[in-house]
Amino acid sequence: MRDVAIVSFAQSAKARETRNEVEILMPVVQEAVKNSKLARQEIGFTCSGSSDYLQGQSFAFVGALDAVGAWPPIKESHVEMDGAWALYEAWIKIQTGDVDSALVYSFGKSSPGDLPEILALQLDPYTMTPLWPDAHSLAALQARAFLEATGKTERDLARVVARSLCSAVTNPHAVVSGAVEVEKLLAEPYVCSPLRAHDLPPITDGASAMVVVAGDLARKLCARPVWIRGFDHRIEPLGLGMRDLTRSASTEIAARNAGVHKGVLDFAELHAPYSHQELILRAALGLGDEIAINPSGGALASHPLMVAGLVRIGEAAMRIMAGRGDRAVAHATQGPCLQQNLVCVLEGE
Amino acid sequence: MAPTEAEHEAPLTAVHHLEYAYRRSVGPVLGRFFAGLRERTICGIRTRAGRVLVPPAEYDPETGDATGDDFVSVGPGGTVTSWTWVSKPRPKQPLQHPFAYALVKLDGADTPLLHAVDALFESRMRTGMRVRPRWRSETRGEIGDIACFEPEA
Amino acid sequence: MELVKSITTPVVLDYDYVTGRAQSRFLRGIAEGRILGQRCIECKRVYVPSRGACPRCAVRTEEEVQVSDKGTVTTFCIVRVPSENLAFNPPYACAAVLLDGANIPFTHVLQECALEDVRMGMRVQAVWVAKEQLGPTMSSIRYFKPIAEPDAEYDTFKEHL
Amino acid sequence: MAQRSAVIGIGQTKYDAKRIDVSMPGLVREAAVRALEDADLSWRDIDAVVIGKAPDMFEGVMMPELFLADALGAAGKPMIRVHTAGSVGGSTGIVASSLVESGVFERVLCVGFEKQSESNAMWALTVSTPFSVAVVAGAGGYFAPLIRAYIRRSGAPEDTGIRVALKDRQNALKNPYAHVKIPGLTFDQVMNSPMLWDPVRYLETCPSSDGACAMIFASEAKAAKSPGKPAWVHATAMRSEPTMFAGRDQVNPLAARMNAKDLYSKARITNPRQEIDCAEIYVPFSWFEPMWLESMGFAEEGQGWKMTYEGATAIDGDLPVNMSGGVLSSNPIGASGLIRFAEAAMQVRGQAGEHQVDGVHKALGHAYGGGSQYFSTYIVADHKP
Repeated sequence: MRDVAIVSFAQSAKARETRNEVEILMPVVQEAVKNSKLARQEIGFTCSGSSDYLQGQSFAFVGALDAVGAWPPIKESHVEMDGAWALYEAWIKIQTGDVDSALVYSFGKSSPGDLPEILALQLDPYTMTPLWPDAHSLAALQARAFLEATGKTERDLARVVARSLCSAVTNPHAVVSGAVEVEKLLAEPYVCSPLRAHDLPPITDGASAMVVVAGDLARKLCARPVWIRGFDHRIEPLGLGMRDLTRSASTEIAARNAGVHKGVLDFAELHAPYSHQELILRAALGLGDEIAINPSGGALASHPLMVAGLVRIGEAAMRIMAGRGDRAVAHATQGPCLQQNLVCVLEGE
Repeated sequence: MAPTEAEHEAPLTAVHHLEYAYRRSVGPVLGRFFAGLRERTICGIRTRAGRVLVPPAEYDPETGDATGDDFVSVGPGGTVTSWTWVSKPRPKQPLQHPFAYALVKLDGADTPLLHAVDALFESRMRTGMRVRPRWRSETRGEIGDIACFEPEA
Repeated sequence: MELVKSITTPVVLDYDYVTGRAQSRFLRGIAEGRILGQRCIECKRVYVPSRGACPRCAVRTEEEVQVSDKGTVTTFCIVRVPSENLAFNPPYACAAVLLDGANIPFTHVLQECALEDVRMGMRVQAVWVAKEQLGPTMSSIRYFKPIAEPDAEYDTFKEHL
Repeated sequence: MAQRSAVIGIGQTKYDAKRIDVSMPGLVREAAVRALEDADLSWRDIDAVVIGKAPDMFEGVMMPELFLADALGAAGKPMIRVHTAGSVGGSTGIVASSLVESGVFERVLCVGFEKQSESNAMWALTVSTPFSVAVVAGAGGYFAPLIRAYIRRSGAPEDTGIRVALKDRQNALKNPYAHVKIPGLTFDQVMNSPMLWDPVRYLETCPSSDGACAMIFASEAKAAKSPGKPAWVHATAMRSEPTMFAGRDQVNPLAARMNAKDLYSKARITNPRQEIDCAEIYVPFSWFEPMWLESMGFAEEGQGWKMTYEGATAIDGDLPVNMSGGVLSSNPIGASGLIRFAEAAMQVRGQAGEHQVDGVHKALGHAYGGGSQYFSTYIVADHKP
């Protein structure tokens, strides 16, 4: 395997953007490219992640090429997935030896439509979508099954929220943050029991971009490149009745293959859009209480759909690059109730 | 009246309306399931490994192997395995007063089905409760033929 | 039991569509009967409509330029097949029009001209809705029509095909 | 590359305007099961799955690979969904091959599909946004002016497009999977078919199809254990450029030319016309055959139409193109590019049946998409690179 490192990362996140996708994306890509110290034309491959249904327009990703420096023409690909999987495709491309570096980006505005309702279009179109279950309700079914199976309580969920929002105070890209008391959280009404508004991901518009580079070139460009030491992702059946919602079997496989426990972890950035999912993921990844979870505040503080997974990897990488940790696990998810999961193990030079 | 500077600079917005009535062919297995619903019966399918899937699928979700045609009659009664309370239903959702979405394991099935439960009050909902289907007055051969489930008396 | 062959599942969604800042300025120009473009700071080419970016140079475009509502047909097709959503009834001519002062053609419908007379290089001008009906929408330009000017030489627009 | 990659299994569905006999899972499984059978494998032998399709709005399912994952035996496996507009089928094949070339996986299944009959492609491609006026009539309305520009530039005779259409439609009669088959079609019938987007006639236009295509890529070690003859991947290439910018050449885009150069350099091909035995090229409107022959370096700029005219691209010509009948005969958009890749590999493996060309050692698969701005191509051969 070739050693591949993250050398730069940039992002934008706001509760509601008045800019269009190209206008949001362009400065983010420019910042990531500039900080990589590579000229745009030197970057070997470009890969992006987005979803047409966020805009309600076919080929929504095509316009993004206006923003990313695609002239002269570039080697480029796109996944209709969270940007974390675009990073995976880029990492694979570097492994083939075809290229030595890649620009990865993703973008998405969650605010234009009723996102929890739009996500009902991700379900089985014959037996589920016609019932229009919103994404929050499906997560709540999982939450209740999880709480009842494990004996965890709504208080445990509130603790996750309180810690996340407190950590988010120092994150300029958080759209929700602040010191909150568990008791106050528990006094809030349910949105879809057992979940309350703060247990749900905030609507966020955003974009992110990252540059990854192979081997010695990474060392040349960056004082402390952040190496991708393990990388895997797995999917489960979509049907909520076809899998055990109280654990994340796909995360368990990905964690094993990525070698999460081949070394000591300093912290984890987990893509848990709903509070209970953090607890499911911690169990699946085998993370003990000694490991700091989501120092960025995580997805409860900022959740640009199609972007948030790549942001977890970027946040973890920037923290390691800044010397605030040596080894971390970053995770991304997509699909209802943690259907598909990606695990990336990062180490500082 | 001339727009103010702020109005001048604010981006223009409008509603983008997307509408299409998709016509979906359902294949032989769901075709049988929906035909059953039209007659107010519910069927699952038995996989080679012996699990009864509801709704039935053309394949075993764990392995990808084809399931064949071992259809099994299930329900109509079932047990709630998880639920959530929707206090403010959206216009497209099955009921327009507060209701539960629930996973319902029908008698004879190994996998629960997602549907709505009309319990009127959240306090009536609990995991393990028994429910039965309430059929739509005119069935059409689709999932909505089950208007919702309701608590067994 | 007769199997069900198909089901109908309607998908109806509404989005708050937000134009980009550049597109908003362009549309507000249209509402005043003006066609605005933007000049790229690097390659100096003028984009119409304004799009906020020069994809060639990957830079933001800010300098606003008003261009003429007269231009040259660089290429075209005659649409003879009906389609949902279309604003015009076939047959009609759909043309790429390079407005005077712009460096990229702009697609619109050509009318007041027999379909067999439409040709590459012909000179055309926008026909606007009545002044009181002008608004920030592309429908403020009803269509383009031919004008009494000699056709442009092929060499003058061959790079815009 | 960390390891070589070879095509060891291919499966296609019957293509048709409306495959109302199958569900979406049934459609993708029809192709995938045939690919598994071709390679004598079961679902368990597959390490990872790649799904490609064009816009989600065609089927009205957001990221439909999520609900199709288990239908393709992907439970517990990695799954990737590719979308690069019309070139997506080609890109899907390239991603699948790269998963093998990376050394990470041994056997990768990829499936491209589209079930366009669930909606209406013209609708999905012409959804208008606020403040705009829809004047461009679908893909035909977009590409017809470019074709007119090509004709003006090259001075090609007006019946070039008719000749391409006649050839591809006659080839389709030899392909059991093809959607549009018109026995006894004549030159005059094509010429007299209605103009849809002048200069593009009805019979010079691709249909809207339902269908799926599947391919299995394997490492050298696994290919050695495969019962069939592998088609070895000699090179893959992808290039993209923005849709609209001042001075863009949309007729012979730089991305297309750079893609060809990259592909041939990786495959060590110096004279493509001589070294490549046949090609499956993405031709949704007949005139794109001469246009892409030029950008792919088979002919000088402005001379591509001569190859068509002289019969070089006929099934018995010196560079047969679209022996399967091509996109003009079957067009499930998300699969169309992968079908080109699959048909090229079938020629190399000698499994193309009635439309097999004799003595194929090296073949090209080509796909393009968007506003002639996305290109994905590959070269396969009957010998290792």
